[in-house]
Parts: sequence; structure tokens; C-alpha cells
Amino acid sequence: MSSTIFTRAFDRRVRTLLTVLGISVVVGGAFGTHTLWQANMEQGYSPAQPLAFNHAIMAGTHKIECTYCHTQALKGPHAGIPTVADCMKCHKEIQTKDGEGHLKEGLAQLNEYWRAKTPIPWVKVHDLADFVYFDHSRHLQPHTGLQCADCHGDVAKMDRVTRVNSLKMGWCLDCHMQAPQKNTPEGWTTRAPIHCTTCHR
Amino acid sequence: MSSNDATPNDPTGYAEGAPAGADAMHQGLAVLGRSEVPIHDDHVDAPSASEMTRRTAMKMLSLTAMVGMVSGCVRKPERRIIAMHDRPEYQQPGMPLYYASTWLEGAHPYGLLVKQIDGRPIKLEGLQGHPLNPGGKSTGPMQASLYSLYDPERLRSPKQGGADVSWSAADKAVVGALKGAQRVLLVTRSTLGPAEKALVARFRKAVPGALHMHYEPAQDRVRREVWKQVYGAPGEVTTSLENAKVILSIDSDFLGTDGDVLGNTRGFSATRDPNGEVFSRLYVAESGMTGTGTSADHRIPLRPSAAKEFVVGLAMALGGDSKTLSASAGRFGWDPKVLEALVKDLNANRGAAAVLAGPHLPAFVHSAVASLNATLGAAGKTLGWNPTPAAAIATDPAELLQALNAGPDVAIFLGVNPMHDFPGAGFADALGKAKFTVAQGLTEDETLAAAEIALPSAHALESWNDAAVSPGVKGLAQPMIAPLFGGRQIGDSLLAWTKALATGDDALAKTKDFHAWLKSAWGLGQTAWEGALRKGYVGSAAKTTLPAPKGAGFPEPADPVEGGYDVVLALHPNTGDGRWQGNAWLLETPETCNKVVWDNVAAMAPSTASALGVEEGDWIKVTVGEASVELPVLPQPGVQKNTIVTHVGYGRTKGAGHGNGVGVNVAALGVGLLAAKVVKASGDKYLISRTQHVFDQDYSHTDTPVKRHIALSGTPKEYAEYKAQPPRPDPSTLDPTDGTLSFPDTQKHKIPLTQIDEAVDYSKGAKWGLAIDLGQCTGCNACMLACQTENNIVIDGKEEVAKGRDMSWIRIDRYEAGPEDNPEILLQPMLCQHCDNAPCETVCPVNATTHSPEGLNEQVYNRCVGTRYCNNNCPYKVRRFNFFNYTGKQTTSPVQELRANPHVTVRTRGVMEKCTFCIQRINAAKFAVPDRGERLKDGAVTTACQQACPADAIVFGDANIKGGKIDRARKSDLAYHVLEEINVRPNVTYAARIRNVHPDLDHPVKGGH
Amino acid sequence: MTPPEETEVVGGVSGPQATLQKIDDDIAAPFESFPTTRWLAAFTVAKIGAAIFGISFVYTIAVGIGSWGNNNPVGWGFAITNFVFWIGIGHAGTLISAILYLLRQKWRTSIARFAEAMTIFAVIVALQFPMVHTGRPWLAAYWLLPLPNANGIWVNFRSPLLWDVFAVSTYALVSLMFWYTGLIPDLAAARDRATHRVRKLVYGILSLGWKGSNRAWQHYEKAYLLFAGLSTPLVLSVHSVVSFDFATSVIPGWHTTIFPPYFVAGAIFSGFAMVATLIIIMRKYFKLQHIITIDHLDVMNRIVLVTSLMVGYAYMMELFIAWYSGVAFERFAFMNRAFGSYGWAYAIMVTCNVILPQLLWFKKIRRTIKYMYPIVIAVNIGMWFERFVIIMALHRDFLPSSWHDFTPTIVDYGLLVGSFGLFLTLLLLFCRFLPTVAVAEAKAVAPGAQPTGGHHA
Amino acid sequence: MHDQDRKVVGMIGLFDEPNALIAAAEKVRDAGYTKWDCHTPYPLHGLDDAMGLKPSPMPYITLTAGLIGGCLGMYMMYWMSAVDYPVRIGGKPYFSWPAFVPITFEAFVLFAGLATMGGMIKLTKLGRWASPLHDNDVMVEVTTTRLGVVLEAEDPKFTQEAAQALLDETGCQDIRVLYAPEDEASEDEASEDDDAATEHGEV
Repeated sequence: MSSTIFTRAFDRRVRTLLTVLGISVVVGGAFGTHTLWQANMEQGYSPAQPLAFNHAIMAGTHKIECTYCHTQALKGPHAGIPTVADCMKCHKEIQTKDGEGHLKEGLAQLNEYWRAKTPIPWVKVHDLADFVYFDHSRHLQPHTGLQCADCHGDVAKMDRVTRVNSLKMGWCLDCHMQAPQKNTPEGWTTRAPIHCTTCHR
Repeated sequence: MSSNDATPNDPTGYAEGAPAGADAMHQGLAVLGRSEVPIHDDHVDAPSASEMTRRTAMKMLSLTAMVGMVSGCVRKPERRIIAMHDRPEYQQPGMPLYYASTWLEGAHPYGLLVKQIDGRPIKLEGLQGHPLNPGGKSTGPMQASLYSLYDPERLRSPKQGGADVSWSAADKAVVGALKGAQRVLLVTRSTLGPAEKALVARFRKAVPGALHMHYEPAQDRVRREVWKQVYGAPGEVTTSLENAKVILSIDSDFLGTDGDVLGNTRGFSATRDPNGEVFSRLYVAESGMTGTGTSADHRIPLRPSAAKEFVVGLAMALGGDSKTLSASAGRFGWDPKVLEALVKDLNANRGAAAVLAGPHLPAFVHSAVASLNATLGAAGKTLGWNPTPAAAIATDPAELLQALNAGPDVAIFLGVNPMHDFPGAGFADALGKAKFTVAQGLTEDETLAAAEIALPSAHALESWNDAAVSPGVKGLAQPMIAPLFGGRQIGDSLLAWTKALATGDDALAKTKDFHAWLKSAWGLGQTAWEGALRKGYVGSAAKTTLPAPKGAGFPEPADPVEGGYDVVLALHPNTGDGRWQGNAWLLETPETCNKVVWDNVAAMAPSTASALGVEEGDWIKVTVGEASVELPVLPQPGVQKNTIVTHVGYGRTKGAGHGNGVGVNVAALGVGLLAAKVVKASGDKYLISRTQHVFDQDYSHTDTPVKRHIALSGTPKEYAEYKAQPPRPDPSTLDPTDGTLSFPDTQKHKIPLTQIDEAVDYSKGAKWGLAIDLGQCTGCNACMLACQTENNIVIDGKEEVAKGRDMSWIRIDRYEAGPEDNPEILLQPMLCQHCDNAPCETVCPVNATTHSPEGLNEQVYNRCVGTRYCNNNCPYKVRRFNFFNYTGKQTTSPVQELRANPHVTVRTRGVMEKCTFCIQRINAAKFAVPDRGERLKDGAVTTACQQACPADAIVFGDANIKGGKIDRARKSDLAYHVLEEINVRPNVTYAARIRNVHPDLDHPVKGGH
Repeated sequence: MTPPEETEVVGGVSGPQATLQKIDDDIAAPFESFPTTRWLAAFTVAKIGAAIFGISFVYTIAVGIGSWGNNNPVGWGFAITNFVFWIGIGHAGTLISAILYLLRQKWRTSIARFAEAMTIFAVIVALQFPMVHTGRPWLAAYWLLPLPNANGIWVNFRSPLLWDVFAVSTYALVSLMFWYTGLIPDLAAARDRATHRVRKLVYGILSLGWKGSNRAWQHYEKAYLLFAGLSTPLVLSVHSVVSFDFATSVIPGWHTTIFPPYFVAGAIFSGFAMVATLIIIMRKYFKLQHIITIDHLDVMNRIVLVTSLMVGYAYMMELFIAWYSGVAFERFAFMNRAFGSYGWAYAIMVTCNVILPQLLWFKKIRRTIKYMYPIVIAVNIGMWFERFVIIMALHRDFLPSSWHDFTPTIVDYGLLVGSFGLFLTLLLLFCRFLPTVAVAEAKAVAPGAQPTGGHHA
Repeated sequence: MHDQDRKVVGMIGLFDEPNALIAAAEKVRDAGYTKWDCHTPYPLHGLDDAMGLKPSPMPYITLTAGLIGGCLGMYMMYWMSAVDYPVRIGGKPYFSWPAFVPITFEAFVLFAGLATMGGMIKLTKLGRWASPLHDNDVMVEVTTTRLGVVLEAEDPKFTQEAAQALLDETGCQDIRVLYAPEDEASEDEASEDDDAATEHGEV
């Protein structure tokens, strides 16, 4: 007699479908948000570099100060990447060979750049948007109490430099929003500014 | 910044490595071309090539150039840091270096301080302490020089017969033609430096038949000839207007285009404080409307062909016989009361008066003015004498035409463009008679295109040079960057040819290039040379006095023709004689008085226009002798009746980039002042693009004016009455930052301004404020161009401006009042007022515009979504919206990206922008000292507009410094805020202008004017 | 379109043929039968309009807002005019369904569903304009909401534009729920009438399994009443908030406290005019004259007349207050409104909104379709121009130096014309697939449908 | 299969006249039935009383949700503008509450509206499509023109005969037995997950 489509089985099917849909929307949304959350996308970026340079050896094993090579960090907005000539100031003499008597890979590459008189096209790891004006020297004033590693991570342990912090604005604000505190022996109390033109102009 | 901050340029860097430097540049460009970051619509692009370095050093390629590379990554595109191979001395990434130099593009070699970041010159300023512009001031064209440096239109290779050739091939061809040539014609600008002049002399020695001519398309040759005769030497009259109490200008735009405008403005503005020791009075009798006429206390519309009657009558009146003057006044419609006051003033201020006459007036007038000045005792007081001016007296164009018609073997044109701007007819034909033509210039302009050999010039900022700054002072110009397009400076061309021709001159043969020539000509030791480079000039100004004029007979010019028309072919306040016609910044900057951009128009009195039966945009035909041109009409109040004023240099067809096809070339008519026939011409309505349309601040739809009280002015008598008023009953009802009653309209400020919330406390740190003195502003546009350069402001073209979308962050509003034939003018520079109760901030839905704790109204481009609500709600309409991707549209070549100031974000489509009070400069000043919570000193920050303003009309600083510049400006009894009654609490304070009306004519004017 | 001639005079729902079955059949006829050529023709025209809208929209986004006539003083032009216009149109629906429901106006039954649908479509159309008017809608959609983000920045809750975001989205959502709630019993009826399996399935799913149970009717009726109660302050708030865009600014001609009531009255005015414009055609072509009677149109015309007087009063009042304030800028703004560059628009506005509707004082005009139709059309035009006139206050505000006129471009016209196309497309689809009159409600007020008190079988 | 082989889930009496239905409802109510319902194509005045239904709790749901929404809205604005990232705007305080009123109101309405919709769906048990009325093809009657009284077999007082008698007593001319669907008969017995079918008032 009845040919209705609205049977109990229909009800169950619709309900199952809705449940599955609901769960996938929630799970998918959470997964998508987590994946596309910009801070998460920025963290952990570790591109291959054109030259096999190893911070773990330089800053780790040999304990060379960061500013020995990144000379401008205390003086200006950009920390500065050493020029090939800067590298060669030491590496003219230091030409370490591996067990088989070959030059180490990075050194061989460096020599090649030096001979060709071309710069090294490093890949930017800590890359801020162009509309952000970050100044290294301002952040490395004594009273801030900041160390390079606070933002860049413990580079002295990194074979290849990895971005450990998102460097997104929310991350910046985490520090800038902190209450004033005494940071130096002289007892300066400062509070980092949080208004827009601090970083954008 | 003083010149002491300037770091000496390494003189050997470019000089020794010029070709390699150029190569490096080309490589750099190649990198740049590859790295060109496309202008994304959804991102705000910072200068993509921000850290390219250009200067010096063959080893260097570039420094921290961020190369956007396409990568398949979901992340942002991979970007590169190209560290330098080796770092040049002094260079710090992202930190500016300053170099002293000299600006050689005008007739007066002003000192120049070039700001260079990562090897790119990105901003030009006046050089503090320089003899010609000691305040470090600059003109608009000076500021805009950067545009032509990075102009992609520039010629990139020498050409022979239209085909690219190498420099050596081109030189070979030139030298080959010069060898054995009987008649050689060398045409240069009149502003050769001493070293170049010496080189020209050597060239003429090597080429015996060579004739050297100084060509200037719209020069003051006539005036200079008169001075030569009456003062006995080919010198130049200089001014010391700071000593003047009464100044009379007869059609001389001495604050805008005529003579040493920075010096004139500095001297004039020094006497314009109504509370100062001297408050000078300026009388201007002029034909058109100029910035000088705008600044006048009394302005007399003058038919330029009646200048003779004016001067003669005035001379006789000063001698006690005023009959001739009154007769002329009756005849030409001059206000007899003003003339009476003028004569009284001049008589009363002998020894403190000066008369200046415009360059286009006839010789007779100039000689009469010379004797008038002698009568007034101007010599040694208000007027001086420079026996060795930077500009030589230009050659009569007729001589040039004659020499060409004689069929020279070789004609060489260096840095001139007579094919376009030769006054009068016949140049093209005459040029055809030259057997071999050589032309050198920045771009392939009309002359270069017509020449057999066309050579690219290096820009003045890529060249070594020197200049006769003033008696006893020599200026030095040093290259700021290796030639971007492989150009060569004119001196190097001359040197190369002379070396090839002057056989047997060992010393010359050993001179490697013009740099070496210059260095040997200066003859300084290395330390002294570096000192000179560091300073930008050597020597100190010697005192010279204006000689007594000798009577010289000049023919009396013809009387004005009844019913005829005078045509004045004037210099444009921005593009001058047309030499900056390829400079789109200058083309888009509005003309001071009629606010026209991208055009030269026939400005005429509205009554003349109606007599001719024409309206704005109609065409007239102007006929002088055989020649005639058609011009679009602009009725402009204040222009003398039966006089057409237009500007020279327009109508370029080649090599001007955006300037090609802009305006009408009027050179065919002649030069200066001409008598013409004018009739209405047919033609479609022409779109005249103006940045301002309504000039009446009391504009109303009825007979009753709407009193808006935006730009305020008054007379001394009104000011005295105002000062005598009792203090306001309850000052506490007003904003404490305001402090005073506004002058002269006290009525509106009786409204108590209250606020429901407690006002934000700004007393802790700095509170930035700006003050503008309307009495000082001459409308020279230097602030606009300084702002444009500093803040990466785009140009968007004539059509966009016509739609009401001009992009300037600072504009100069102009208000006219009174009779149409001679209105009173008020100028008001208008920029973001940084209101404490900013209405724009409240309405932004995304917090893209906010307030800083230091009182700045901040605009964050990368947060802006572009609702335009902020600009709607801005009472001052100072916000500018990127309706299109203007940055992308104006950037026709990646080389232009080098021009951008890397410290200011480049804006893209859909983003609102506005004045930031040069936040990058504020931050730089803060970062220059340790962050110990100390207050910056007063004057530690200068905004770009303030730094450029030749009249010092703009002051910027921390209002919280008691007794500081801003504090003083705000406490002035002339200070007021525009639209104070809407309680937005602006941080820009204006000082009302006092017109120093002669006491006999001073009567309280009803209303705000 | 010319107004259809009124051929049969039907006494209203109380007509003798109006049994429940007849109501069902008549209302269901349009969506149960194959589309007529008329419908197809109308739909084609509407689709072309919608295509114009789509092209203009995409072009704007591709090129930039520069393709419009907007400039620096006039930051808002046609787009915001259209936005306010369509939001205003949307008000009649909620007003009819909510306020008249609360006031127990039974005549609303015949037009409520259609008016509600119109509300939703008008709001959909209106929402396009704030999206497109930034030129970068992807940012506008994402940044205008207070969503957590890695940049740690929030929106500005002080901005009337953000109030708009909340008000309009709440309004859209609540209107949609209200409309859908009303549709549920009718969808159930459609489900049970349907013969085709797919139709049955679709209507069945959409009806959420409505069974006409009185235990459901009890909560349903209460919920419907609550929706009406919520919608009433909401509808008043939405246009008040839209008016705050202008009223809270400092611009002379905008900075006016009368704006909220004035805008609400204007919205009802334009909404009713639009309902009348469309329903006159609909009742003719779907032969619903006995359900949507001339009496209903008469009542609507009276409301148009009343609201016309309200906006007329507002026009006079703002002129008076401008004069009375003594503020030079305010006085000028209103002088300029009447005599400035856009004086012609002001003249159209006053003529269409105040002068022409006065004809509705005459009963004959109120009850004759060929007379009333031009009037309601004129009101639609006039109310568009009212918003245009208000926004054009921007072209001459404080400083004469920055005054500049606004000249619309072809893209501006494309968006304006296209918005009607989009609206009609949605409306025609609605007519095609859903009951245009609230069936259950119509049945409930049919003669003999309710128990007579005291009667016992 | 014959009807008598199938499980009876209830009985429906169909009326054409509202007064008759009201009277019938009163009779069923007075007879002490608990699991029964009336089905009408439109809301019938007085039927709630006739059936003896308690007032709907909808208003409390709406009000509570609205108040929660309003408070959340204001708190969100306070937290975002004054706590998490205070930004100075137009010289106003960080917590400029007058400007937050419109959105507070909108949040009230939004939450209230959503809760009303949700509450209505829950209370009216929407989202359940299956019904013996569908199975026995009587749904179309009660959603278009006719009025029905349904007595459920779940009711303790229900027997086919008693129900028939009660409906006869109301003067009903069209009384039909509602059978369980044939293919689902057995399944229906054990359908514990389908609690809806056994719930009060659900048919």
C-alpha cells in the first residue's frame, strides 16, 4: 500500500549523514584552521641554502659570537649577512679538509664564490613582510634583556637554520604587551610600545 | 643634518671604475629585472628592490636585495638575501649616508645634500650652511630631480643615424667630422661650470673654427644685456631682501621663478613677521597671477606692455611729479590710491627699498628700473651684484639661427633641445643645413632624434662638476651613483673629443676623464679635495656691491595697442622653461595659482574670456606675426585684462616620457612678452585638469556668503584692534592646546568645546605638532614635492586628477576673495591634521587607522581594507585612496623601484594613505639615541615639507616642550585651528596672515578677509 | 512592465470559492505546473540583469574601485546608495511579517510570505555592495569579523560600519530563520501534494518532517511569535544602524540626529512601494486576486501615504534644523542639497517621495491599479535618489578646496541595473519553487476554518 | 498481506469541521488518554486547551539565550578593545561602552533568534520524517484540508476496540486504523535507537 519514502530507515540514514557531516565539519575546520593558522605556517621553515654553512660548528663548536659575523645587529635595522670577503678573512687560512683530504663541501663552495667574485644568494629564513619595519639595534639595547636566541632560537645547535618562532604580529605582541619590568642593573623600566607606527609606516 | 654629517665620498671609487661600475649596474639591473616583485593587489608592497646598492666598487653587486622568487611552496614565496661580495666603506645595510653636492639643473647652483640608502640616492635636501641656501632649503624642481635620475625614458646607448653604436664608434664619428671642419658650432646651456668652461676653451683651441653659443630657450638675456651695459660687466643683480622694508615687483615672480628664488624667499620671509622689528610691504604689479602676486600686500594688475609707463611714471612721481603716473593710472586702470601709497612708501624708505622687474620686460624698463633703484639707494642695502654668475648671458637666438643657416660643418648640441623650444620659427630648416649634427641629452628628445649622432648624458647626480656659486665660492658636485643607463656626462664627451683632436697636448692626453680634469683644475691636495667634497663648496662669499648705473640709451618700446592683446610666455613655476618637462612629478604638481596639472593653458581675465566669447576648455588662436598657436582657455581671476599668460616648454613630442603630448608648444610665437592677435578658435572642449575647482571659501548659492573661516587673514589695523580686546572671559572652556582666541574671527570660538569622555593624557611623552604660517607661504610647491619624494607618493595622471583623485599628502589650498579682476589670495597648505579626536579613526571598522601615544594619527596600509569611510569622515579631506594600482601603473621600469624610499611602505590598490608627519623620520630620530625614556630635543625631527620650505612657513616639533617651536607657535595670538568648532582637536596650528596694507588704505574689511 | 489591468473584483479571502482546497490549489499552481513562457521570458530578462551585475562585480574586483566614479571627497557613490536602498527595500518584509503579526493585522497574511522572501533577497543583494565597494572583498569578509588571528589584532567596535556588519548579518540570519519557520508547514503541504518522487523528497527534507501535529503547532506558534517579537526591534535597529553610518559622522548633511527614525520610515516607505510594485504583477500573473485582494493593496497604499508624510516631515525637519542650528556648514549643506550640483536629484526625491504619494489620499487612486502603479514605481525611484542625495553630501563638505563632483561610470550603472536583475532572478526562482503565500496562515483565516466559540458537536 | 496481519500502531479519526475536532479532542482528553495528538493543516484556536497542553517554554529559551548573547557580546568587545590589545581610537576610552551598545543588542537578537530556531526544532521534534501517517497515506489529508485525531497504540488505555468506540462517540465519520509499515514491522519492535517513535506525542 504505502510507498512513502519517509520511512524509519530514511530517518536513520539522514541522521547518520548529518552526524558524519557535522563531525567532518568540526574536525575539518579544526584541522584546516590549525594548518592554515599563519603562525603555524611560518614556524619550522628550514630551506636548503646555496652553501652548506653550519651554524652548529661556527656558533656551537667554535663559540663565535653572533655579532662577529652579523656585524650590524647592534648598529642598525638589519643584522647584516657577512660578505664573501668577510668569510675569507678567516677562511683564506682555515681550509679544513675532511678525512679523505678533500675540502669540506661548504668551504669548496665558498672558494668558488670568492673566485667568481659573486655574492651568495642565501635563502631568507627569518623573513618579515615588507611593510614591517623591524630594527635589530633597537631590540638589542642592554635594557631589553633580549638575546639573539630569544627570537632566532638556539642557532648554535642548528646544522641548518630553522625558523622556531612564527615572527607573526601576535608573537611580537606577546612580548610588547608585557607589563613594564626592571630589565637592567640601572633599573630602567620600560614598556615596549604597541601602537601601529612602532612597526608599520 | 649638517654638511658635517656628510660622509666623504670615496673619490676613487667611481672614477677609476666607471665602466666597470656601469657594468655592475647593468648586472644589478639584470638581477633586479629578474627580481622584480610584481605589484600584488592583495598585498601592500614595500619597495621590493629596497636594498639594492648601486654606488662604487667593481666588486660589489648588491646588498640584501630581497629577491622574490616564485616557489611552489604553500608558504610565502622564497626570498633571497644577496649579501655583497665585499662591503664598501661606510655602507651599512638600511642606514642612510649623506653626501654634499651641488644642484646644477637650474641657473643658481644651490647646495645639495643627498640621502643615499644602500647605494641609491633616495632624497635630496638643501645643504645646510651653503652660501646660496644656508637654511638647507630647496625648490620643487630640486626635490624632483630624483625622478629624472631614475627616468626609464633615458637614452641607453649612443646612436648614429638612429642605430645603437658603441661609445668609441660614436666618438670616432664625431672626431672624424670635427677633423678638418671649417665651421663648427658648439651649443650648450648658459650654466657651464668653470671646469667645463675651461674645457670648452680647450676644445675651441683644438677646433679653430668652433663657435660656442649659450642657448637658453626662455632666458633673461635682455635683462642681462641691460645690466651689462648699465653696470658695466656681464654680472647679475642679487638681492638682500631681508634689508628691504618696501619691495616693488614689476611683473617679476621673484618668489617663484625669477632669479635666486631661495635667496629671495629667505630674505623676504625674514621680514614678514607682523610682530617683528621689520614688517615689510610688498607691492606687486603683474600681468598674470603668480606666487609673488599672491604674497603681495598690494597687487596692481599690470598690462605688461604698459610697464614702461608704470616705471617712467613712478620715477617721475618719486621726483615729485606724479601727474604722469596718475594719467597712466587713469589710462590703464591702476588704483591711484595704491600708487599714492607706493610712492609714499618708496620715498619714506630710501635705502630700504628694492624694485625688481621681470625678465620678459623690454630693455627700456630694465634700464629705468636700474636708475629707479639708484634713486632709492638700493645698492649695497637691498640689492647686490654678482660679477661672476653661474649662468652666462645667453646668445641671441637669431645668432644661432644665422650660424646654422650658414651651413656649419659640424653642429654640436650639448644638453639643449632647440628643436623643441627654439623661440620663433625656422630652426628645423636651419638645422638641416648643418652637415653633421651631434646632440647629447638625457633622453632622446626632439634634437637628439634629429641629430646624426645622439649621445646619452649622465644625470647631474651621476656626474662630477663644479659651479661658480657666488663671488668667492666654488661649488662641487659629485656623482651619487654610477650612470644608470651607461650615459656619459657632457664634460667627458668634450674631453674625449678634445683629446682626440688636440694632438701634442700631453697633459690633456693624460687626463683620464672629466673627473681628473676637474680635480686638476681645482688643484687641491687629496685632504683638501676630500674636505671640499665633504663640504660641497669652498671659499667664502666675498662682498660685492652694485655699481652705480650708467645711463644707456635703450629704445622706448611701443605703446600698448588699444584693443590688442599682450601675450606673456612665462616660466612655469614647476617645470621652468621646459627643461623638466619629462618629469612627471613636476607635471602633476599643480600650478601655484590656477591649480592646473599636466597642461599649459591660456590664462586670461574672466572679462577677457567673455569678450572673446570663450569659456574654460574652449580654444583660442594666438597669432604673433606669422606664427600662431591654438591654446585651451582658462579664465582666471586676477589676470590682467587683454593679456594672455601661458607657460613655455610644453608640447613635447619626443623623449619626455609621460610629458610627451602634454600641453601646447608655444615656442613658435617667440619669447617673453609679445603683442598678439587673439581670436576664438574652433575645437572640442578641452579637459583642463585641476586639483581645485572652488576658490571662494565663502562660496554660497545665494547672495549671502557662507562664512567658513578656514583660511584667515587681516590687516595691521584689525590685528591691533584684536590685540586690544580684553582676554576671553573663561579660557578653561577651550582646549588648552589652543590657548588663544583665533584671529580675527572671535565669534565662533565662544562655543565651549566639551567632551563626554575624559581626554587622553598626552603629557608624559612627546606630542607631535605642526604649525604653518599662512603669512609666509608663497605657494612654491616645494613641500609637495619634498613629500612626494620622501613618502613614495604616486602620480596618477591627468584623467585621474580630473576625476578628483590626486594623491598628494600635502596640498596648497588657494582661496580668492574680492573683485574678480584683482582678488585677494590666501594660500593654505593642507595636510593631515592628526586630530586628537580623529573622526577617521572612529569609523574605521578594522582598526587600520589609530592614534599613537604621541598624538599621531596612524595609518596602517597592510590592515586597510579600503572602505573609504575614513576619508568621508575627514573634515579636511586629506586622505588619499589608491583607486587603482597606481604604483604599478606609474612603474614602467624596475629601475624606478630604486627611487623608492625604503623606509616608507609602497601602497597598492584599495589602500587609503595620508600624511604621517614623516613617522619614519620620527622613528629614525628616536632610534638614533638610546631608549632611556628621554625626550628628543626640539628640532630633532624635521618633516620633509618643513625641511624643504624655503620660507620656513612650516614648523614641526614636540608640543610638550615648553617654549619649544610648536609651543611658541601655538601661543602666538595669530594661531588658530581650522574647523576648531567641530572639536576634532587638530595638531596642526595655522597662523593667520596679516596683509601689511598701507595705513592709508587700511580699513577694517568686513568678514574674514 | 505595464501594470496588469484589474479584471475581476474579488471580495477578498472571504470569497465563496475560497475553500481550503482552493487556497491550496491556487497557491500551489505556480510551482506545481510547468513554467509558463511569461515566467521564462521574465527569468531570461532577470538573468541578463544578474549577468550584468556579475560582470560589473568581477570587473570592479579585477581592476579596482577606480572603475567607478568615486573620488577623494566622494568616497562612497552608487555602491553605498544601492546598499542602503536595498536594505531599505528589505524592511517591508520583516515589518509586514513581524510588526503586523504582533498587531494582529490579518490582511498581512496574503503578502507576508512574499514580502519576507523579498526581504531576504533584498538583503542578499544589499550585502553585495559592502563586499564589492572595498574592491577587495576577500579582505572585507575576513577582516571585518572579530576572528582570532595570528596577528593578534581585532576589529574596531566603535565603527558604525562594524555595527552594520553585525546588524545586517543578524538581520539576514534572523529574517531567514523567520521566513523558513513560516515555510515549514507549507513545505509539508507541498510535500504531501507532490506526485514526483524528487519533489517529494526535496520538499520533504526541507519541511523537516512536519506532520501538522498540534503538540508541534503549540511550540511553533510560540516560536513564530517570538521571532516576530525579535524581528520588530531588529528591523528598527538595522536601518537605525545603517543611518548611524551617516549620523555619527562629522560631515554636514550627515551629522543629523533625525536620521534613525527618518531612515526607518524611509525604509518602510520604499519597502511597501517595492512590495506593491511586485505583488501587483504577481497576483495578476499567478491569478491570486482573490487571495491578495484590492483591499490589501488599499491598506498598503495607506501605509505608503503615511510613511510618505513621515519622510516629508523629515525632509522639512532637516532643513529647519540646519537653519535653526546656525551652523554655516550645515546651512550650506542643505542649500547645496537643493540647489547644488545634485539639485536635480533632490527635486526628483521630493517629487517622487512627497508630492506624488499625496494622490493616495483619493480612494479611487488607492484602489485602482493603473493609478497606483505609477505612484509606487515613483516611490521606488524617489527613495533611491534619497539615498543618493544623502551620500552626495560628500561632494561639498567643509573645505571648498577639496570639493569635487561625482560622475558615475558605466560600471556604476551596471551594478545598479544588475542589482535589480539579481534580485528578480532570486525572486522568480522563489515564485517558481516555493509557495508565495503562507498557505497555513491563509487557511487559518479562511471562513469556517476556526472553531466557533461555544459550539459543541 | 492483509491488514489484520500487521501490527496496529494507532488509530486516526478525520474531521472536516473544526468544532468537531475540538469536541473530539476534549473527549479524548477527558477519557484520560496520554499518547495521542491532533493533526491539522493550520493552527487551530482553542485546540491547546482542548487537548490540555501545558504552556510552551519557548519564551524562556529565547530570553535566556538573548541575555547570554548580549552579555557575551559586550564582554567580547570589552576584552578585545580594552584587555587583549588596547588601541587608542579617536580620543575615546578603550572601553567606550556607548559605542558598544548596538552590537550588544545585535548579539542579543542573534543568540535569541538562533535559540528560538533551535528550541523550536527540538520542542516540535522536527528532523524526524517517519510517521505512521505517511505509512498509511493519511498525511496528505491532515497537511492540506482535513483535521485528524490520532490515538496511539503505545497508550496504556489503547485497544483497537476502545479507540474505535471513543472516536465513534465523537461523531467521527472517517476512522482509520494505522498499521506499522509492512517491511519494517519486525524491525520496528526492536528499534531502540529510534527512541523518537516511542516518545510521548510522537506518531
